[in-house]
Amino acid sequence: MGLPLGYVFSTTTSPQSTGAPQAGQAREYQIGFTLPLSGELSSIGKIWEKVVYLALDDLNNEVKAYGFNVTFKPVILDDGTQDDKALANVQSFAQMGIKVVIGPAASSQVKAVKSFADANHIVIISPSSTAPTLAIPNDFIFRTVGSDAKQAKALATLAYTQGARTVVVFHRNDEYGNAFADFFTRYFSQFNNTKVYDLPYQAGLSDYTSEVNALASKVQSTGADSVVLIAFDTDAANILAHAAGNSVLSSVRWFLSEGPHGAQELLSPTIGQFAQKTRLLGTRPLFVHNPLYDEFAKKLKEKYGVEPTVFCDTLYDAVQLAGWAILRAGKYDGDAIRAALVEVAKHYYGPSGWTMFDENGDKAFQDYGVWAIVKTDQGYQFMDVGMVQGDSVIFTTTPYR
Amino acid sequence: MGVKLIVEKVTKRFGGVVALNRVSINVPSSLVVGLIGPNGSGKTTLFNVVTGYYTPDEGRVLIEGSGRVVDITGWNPNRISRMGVARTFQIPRLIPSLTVLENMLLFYDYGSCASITCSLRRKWVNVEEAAVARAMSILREFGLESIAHKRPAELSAGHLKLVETLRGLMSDAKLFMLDEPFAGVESWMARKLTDTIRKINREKGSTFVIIEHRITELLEGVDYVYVLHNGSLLAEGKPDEAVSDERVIKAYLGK
Amino acid sequence: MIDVLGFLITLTTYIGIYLVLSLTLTLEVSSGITNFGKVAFYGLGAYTGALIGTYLPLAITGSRASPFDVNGIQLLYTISKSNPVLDLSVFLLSLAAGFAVSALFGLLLTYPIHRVGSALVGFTLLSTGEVLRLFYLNTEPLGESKGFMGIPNPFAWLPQARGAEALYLIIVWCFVGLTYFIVSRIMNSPLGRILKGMRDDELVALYAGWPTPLIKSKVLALTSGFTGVAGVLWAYYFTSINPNMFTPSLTFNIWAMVILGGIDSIVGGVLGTVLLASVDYAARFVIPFIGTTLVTPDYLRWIIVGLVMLVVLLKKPEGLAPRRGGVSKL
Amino acid sequence: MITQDLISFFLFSLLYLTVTIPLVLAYRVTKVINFTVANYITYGAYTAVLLDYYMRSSFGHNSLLLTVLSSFAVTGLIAVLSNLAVFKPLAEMRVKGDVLMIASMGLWIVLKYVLYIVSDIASSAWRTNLVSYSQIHYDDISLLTVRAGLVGVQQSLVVFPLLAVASMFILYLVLSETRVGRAVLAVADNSVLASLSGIAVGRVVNLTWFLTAGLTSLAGVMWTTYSGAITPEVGDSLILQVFTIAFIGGLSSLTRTAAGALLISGVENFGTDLLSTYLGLPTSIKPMLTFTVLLATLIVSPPLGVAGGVPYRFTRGARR
Repeated sequence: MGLPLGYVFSTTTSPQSTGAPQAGQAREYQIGFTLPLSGELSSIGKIWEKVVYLALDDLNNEVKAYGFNVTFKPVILDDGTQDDKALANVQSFAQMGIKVVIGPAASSQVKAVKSFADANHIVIISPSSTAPTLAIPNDFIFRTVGSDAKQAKALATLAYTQGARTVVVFHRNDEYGNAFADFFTRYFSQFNNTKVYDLPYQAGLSDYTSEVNALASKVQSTGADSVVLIAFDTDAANILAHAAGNSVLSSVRWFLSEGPHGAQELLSPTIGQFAQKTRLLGTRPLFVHNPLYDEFAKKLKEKYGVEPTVFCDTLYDAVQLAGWAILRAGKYDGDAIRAALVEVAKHYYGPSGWTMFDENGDKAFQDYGVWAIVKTDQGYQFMDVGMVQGDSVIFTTTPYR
Repeated sequence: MGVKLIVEKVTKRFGGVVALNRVSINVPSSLVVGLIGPNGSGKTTLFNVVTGYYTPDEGRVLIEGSGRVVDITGWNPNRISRMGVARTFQIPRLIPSLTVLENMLLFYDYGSCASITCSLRRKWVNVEEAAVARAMSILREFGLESIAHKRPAELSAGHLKLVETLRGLMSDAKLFMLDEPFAGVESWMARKLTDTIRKINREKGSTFVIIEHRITELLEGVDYVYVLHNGSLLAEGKPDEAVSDERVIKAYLGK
Repeated sequence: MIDVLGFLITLTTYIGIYLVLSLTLTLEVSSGITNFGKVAFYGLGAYTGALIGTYLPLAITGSRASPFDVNGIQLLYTISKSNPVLDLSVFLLSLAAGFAVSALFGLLLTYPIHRVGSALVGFTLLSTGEVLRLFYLNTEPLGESKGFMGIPNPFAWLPQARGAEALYLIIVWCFVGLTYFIVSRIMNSPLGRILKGMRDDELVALYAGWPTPLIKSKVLALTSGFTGVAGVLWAYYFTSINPNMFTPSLTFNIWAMVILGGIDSIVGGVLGTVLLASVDYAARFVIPFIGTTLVTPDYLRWIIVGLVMLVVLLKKPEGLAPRRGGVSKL
Repeated sequence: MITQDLISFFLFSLLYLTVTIPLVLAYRVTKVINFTVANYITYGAYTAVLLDYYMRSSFGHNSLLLTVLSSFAVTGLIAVLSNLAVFKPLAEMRVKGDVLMIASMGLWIVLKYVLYIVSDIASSAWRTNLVSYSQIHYDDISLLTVRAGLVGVQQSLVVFPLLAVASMFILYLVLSETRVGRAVLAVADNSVLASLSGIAVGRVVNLTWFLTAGLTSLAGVMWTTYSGAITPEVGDSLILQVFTIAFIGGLSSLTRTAAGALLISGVENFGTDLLSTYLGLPTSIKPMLTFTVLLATLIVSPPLGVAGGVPYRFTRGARR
C-alpha cells in the first residue's frame, strides 16, 4: 500500500525493517530500480516498468509458495537516461538503506554509479548494459545479459551465411554502437573476400533523414550488398521508415542487432513491406524455444497488453535473482547478497535462459536467436526463425518464402 | 584649463547617405560654442565622431591641451573620455539600477583600483572615500545633494540632464559636449543649467560645445556659433551675425 | 531507516559543486554576460581533469595500457587504491590545469561575443558548448562515446567510503568559500559598480572611461576558470565522464537557480541553488512511496521542480533575496 | 543521392518555417524567449497519436482535418492558459527578459512531464504503449492522393506542403485582412503606442499566444506522417535547431528567419551527405554543422534585430 507523503519525516514507523519482524507480519525487503522512464530510452523504460511489477508479483508468490514470510517491495526512480541522475538515484537508495539496485539501463550510466556502488557495497544488476569496458572481476556490477562481443560474432556469422560480402555497418555513435561495430568488423573480416565499411550516426536525434541519405550514397559508392544496422528501437524505426522510401537501400539485404526487436513501430505497413522486400533478419540474445520466455510474454500481454521488448527477459530474471539472493544471504547486507547472487545464478533458468555469471559478473552463457518480421493475418509480427550455433545458422522456419 | 578642439574635413557616410560632408571646426580653448542646425543636419553625428562612437570615413579629429596636439581620430570612446572629453546625450542616459551618487562615482577615474586584484585585496577604500567626497562636494556645489541617493527613475528630466553634465566634473573634464541640454526642461531649471555651464567655464576654464535649438537661451552664454545643414558647415560666427545670416534663416524655415 | 549523515554529505556535495557554478554565473550576469554556455567550460574542466587523472598515473607507472580498455581501467583502480601521494598530486594538478584551460577558453570567447546583443551572446556560447560536446564525441584520444573511466578519487585509498566522501565534501566547500570570497569582493567594490553599469548601458560605461571589452574578457576568464574547477571536482567525484553528461540542460538548471535567487544578489543565488538542488534530490525519498502504479510517480518529482520555479518567480519576481541598492559597502 | 537530399531539404524547410515564423511573431508581441515551443510541437504530435489510436479502434479510420483542428485548439488553449497563469502576471511586474525566459523553462519541464503522465494514463486505459508510436497514415489524405492520381506517394510529401501553406496562409489572412490581425502587428511593432491608440493589448496578446501556438502544433502533426517513431522527446530534439534559425533572423525579421530556415535545412541535408561521401566524415557531425553555421552567421553578419543589434557602432576604422 502507498505510504503517506510525510513518510520521510516521520521516523517512528519504519517500513524498512532491519529489526526482528513481529510474528505473522511479513518481513519486507526493498529493491531499488533506476529505470529510463524519460529521455531517449523512455519507450523501452515504460515497458520495463510493467515487467518490474509483473516480476515482483511472481517473485512474491513464488517466495510465499516456498513458505518464506517475506515480501519484496519496489522503489522505482526515473533516471531520464542520464548519468548524473542515475548516480543520484543509487545514492538516495543507499541512504534509504537499500543494498540491491536493478538498473541503470545504459552502460555510461552503469559506469557513473560503479565507483559509488563498489565503495558502499551496493549490488548493481543491469539488465541491458553490454559495454566490454565494464567486464571487470570482483566488483559490485552484475549484468544479466551477454556482452556484445558474442552477439557481434553471431550477427557476422548470420550475415556471411546469408551471402553478405561487402557490408556497410550503420551504427549509433555511442558506447553500445561503437563496441558492437568494432567486434562485428573484426569477426566479419575474418571470413574470406569480405569488405566492411563503417558509418556511425549521432545518437539521440529525433530524425535521421540526412544520415539515411548518406548511407544510401555510401552503399552506392562502395557497391555494398548489405547493411548491418546497430540501433535502439526509436532510431531504428525512424531509419527503416526513411530507408523504405529509398530505392538503393530497398535493394540490399539488411541485418539488425537486438535493439530494435520488439518495437511496435517496426510493425507498421511501411517497415513491414520493407522487411519482406529486403528479407530483413536480426539476432537477439535468446534461448530458442524457451517455454519460459513464451509463458512470460503471454503473461505480460495478458496483464498489461504490451509485447515484451528487448531486455524484458533479462530484467525479469534480474528481479528473480535479486529476490532469491537476498533470501539466501540471510542478512540484508551488500557483501552477503553479492556472494549469494553468484550462487543463486548458477542454478536459475528463466525466460532469458541460464543466468550463471562469469568471473566478471556478466552472463556466462548466451545463445543467440535469429528473428524476422513476418506477415500474418493480424498484420506484421516479430518471429524467432532460427538460432546461431557456433559457425552455423539453423533455421527452424524459413521466413520470406 | 580647457582644450582646443580641431575637426578637419571630417566626412561620415552611412551606406548612400552622407551624414557629414568635409566639416571643419576649430574651437579655441575655454570658449562656450553653439552648434545649431535643423533636425538631421548631422549635429549628433558630429558628436558621435568626435567622441569615438563612430570612426570618420575621411578627415581627422584633434585635441590640443597644455601645448600638446593629440590626434584622437578612431580612438575608442573610453580612451577619448580619459583625455578629458565629457559628453551628454539628447535623451539623458543614467544607469537605472544605480543611484545618482553611484552614477557620479562611475565616472571617477579609479585607475588601478578598478582592477580585479585591487578589489580582492580591498585596497580601494580610501580611493572610494575620496571619490564620494568629490561627488558630494560637486552635488552640494550645485544644490543637488538632496537627490544623491535617488534612482534616475525618480528624477525629473531637468535633474537628469544636470547630473549627466556634472558627471564630467568627476574626472575634471576639459571639453564638455552637451547634446540639447535644455530640451524638455522647465525655464527655471534651464537658467540653473546655464549658470552651471558658465560657472564651470569660468572657474575651471573648460571648453563647451553645445547643441541647442532654443537659440534665445543660447544667445546669452554663447561666444561663437557653427551652423550645420545637410551634413555640411553652412555658416559660423558671432551668435547675432550667424543667426541673422539669411542662408541660416532659410535653412531653418525649410524652403 | 534513512542514513541521514550519508544523505546530508551527498546533498551538500552536490550543492557545493552547483554553488561554484551559480556564484560564478551571478558575477557574469551582473556584468552583462548572458552565459548560456556554462556547460562548455564545465566540460572543458572535467575533460582536462580526466585526461590528467588517467594518462598521467598510467604513464608514471610505466604501463602501456590505454585508459579505454579493460585492463587499463583495472590498473587505474588498483593505482588509486594503493598510493595516496599520486592520487592527491594528480588531483591538485588537474584542478590547476582545469582552471587554466577553461580561463584561456573564456578569454578567447570574448572576441565573438562582445560584438552582439545579450540574447545572441547567450546563444553563441550555447552553440559553442554543443560544438565542444560533439568534439569530445568524435575524438579518439578523448575516448569518443566511451568517455573516461577510473579517474582516481583523491581519497580512494581511504578504507571506508564515508571518510572519503566527507574529506571530498570539505575540499568542494573550500572552493565554494574561495568562489564566494572572490565574487562578493568584486561585486561589493567600485569594479562591481562598473560591471553593473556595463550590463545596464555599455555605452555609458565606455563614456565613463572604462574599456568594457577588456573588463568583460577578464571577468569571463576568471569565472570560466572557476567553472572549469567545478568541472574537475565533478569528474573526480563521479570518477567516470562521457560527452552526454555536458548538455545544455545543466546550464539551464544553474540559470534557474540564479534567477530564482534574484539577479545581482549573491545571497539570493545561494538560496536559489540550495532550494532547487534540495527539492530535486530530497524528492527522491518521498515520491516513490506514493502508491500509484497507474502513473510513474517520478514524473511528479519533475513537475514539482518546475512548479517550484514558477511559483517562486511569480511570488517574488525580483528573487528570493533581492539585493538592496545603496552605495557599495565602505 | 541528391534526389533524396532534395526531398528532405524541401520537407525540413517547410517544417522549420512552420515553427520559426510563428515563434518570431510571438516574440515580437510577447517579448518572451519561449522554450515551451518544444511542448507545442510535442502536444501537436501527441494529439494526433491519441486521436489516431482512438479513431482507429472505434471508427476504423482517422482524419487529418480533425487532427489538425483539435491539435490547434488544444495547443492554443494551453498557450493562452500559460500566458494568463505565468507570463501576463510576470510582465505586469515589469520583470527583465531573462526572468520571462527562465519562467518558460520551468513551464517547459511541467508541460513535458504532464504529457508523459497523460500518455501513461492513456496507455494503461487502452492497454497499449503510447510512449512511442509508429508513423501515422491518414485515410482522408490517401483518398485525396488517390483522387489526385499520385498513388504511392509518401504521405509526408502531401501533408508537409499542405499544412505549411495552410499555416502561412492563415497567418497572412489573419494579420492583413482582419482588424484583430492588424492590431497584432501594431502591438508587435510598439505595444506602448498600440495601447495608446485604443487597442486592447491584453486581448491581442492572448490571441497571439493562441494563434502562434496552434500553428506551431501543426509541425507536430506534420511530424507524425514523416518519422518512423513518435516519442514525447520530439519537440525537445528540434528546439536547438528552431532557436538557431530564430536567432539567425535576429528574433525580429520574418524574411531573415525564413532564409535561416532554408539555410539550416540545406546545411543539414546536403552538408551531411556531401561531407560523408566525399570527405568520409562521419554523419555524426550533423548537429555540429548546424552550430558552426550559426557561429559563422553571427560573426560575419550579426543580425540587427531586437535580440541581436551591436550595442554600439564600434568599428575600428583606418587611422588616416
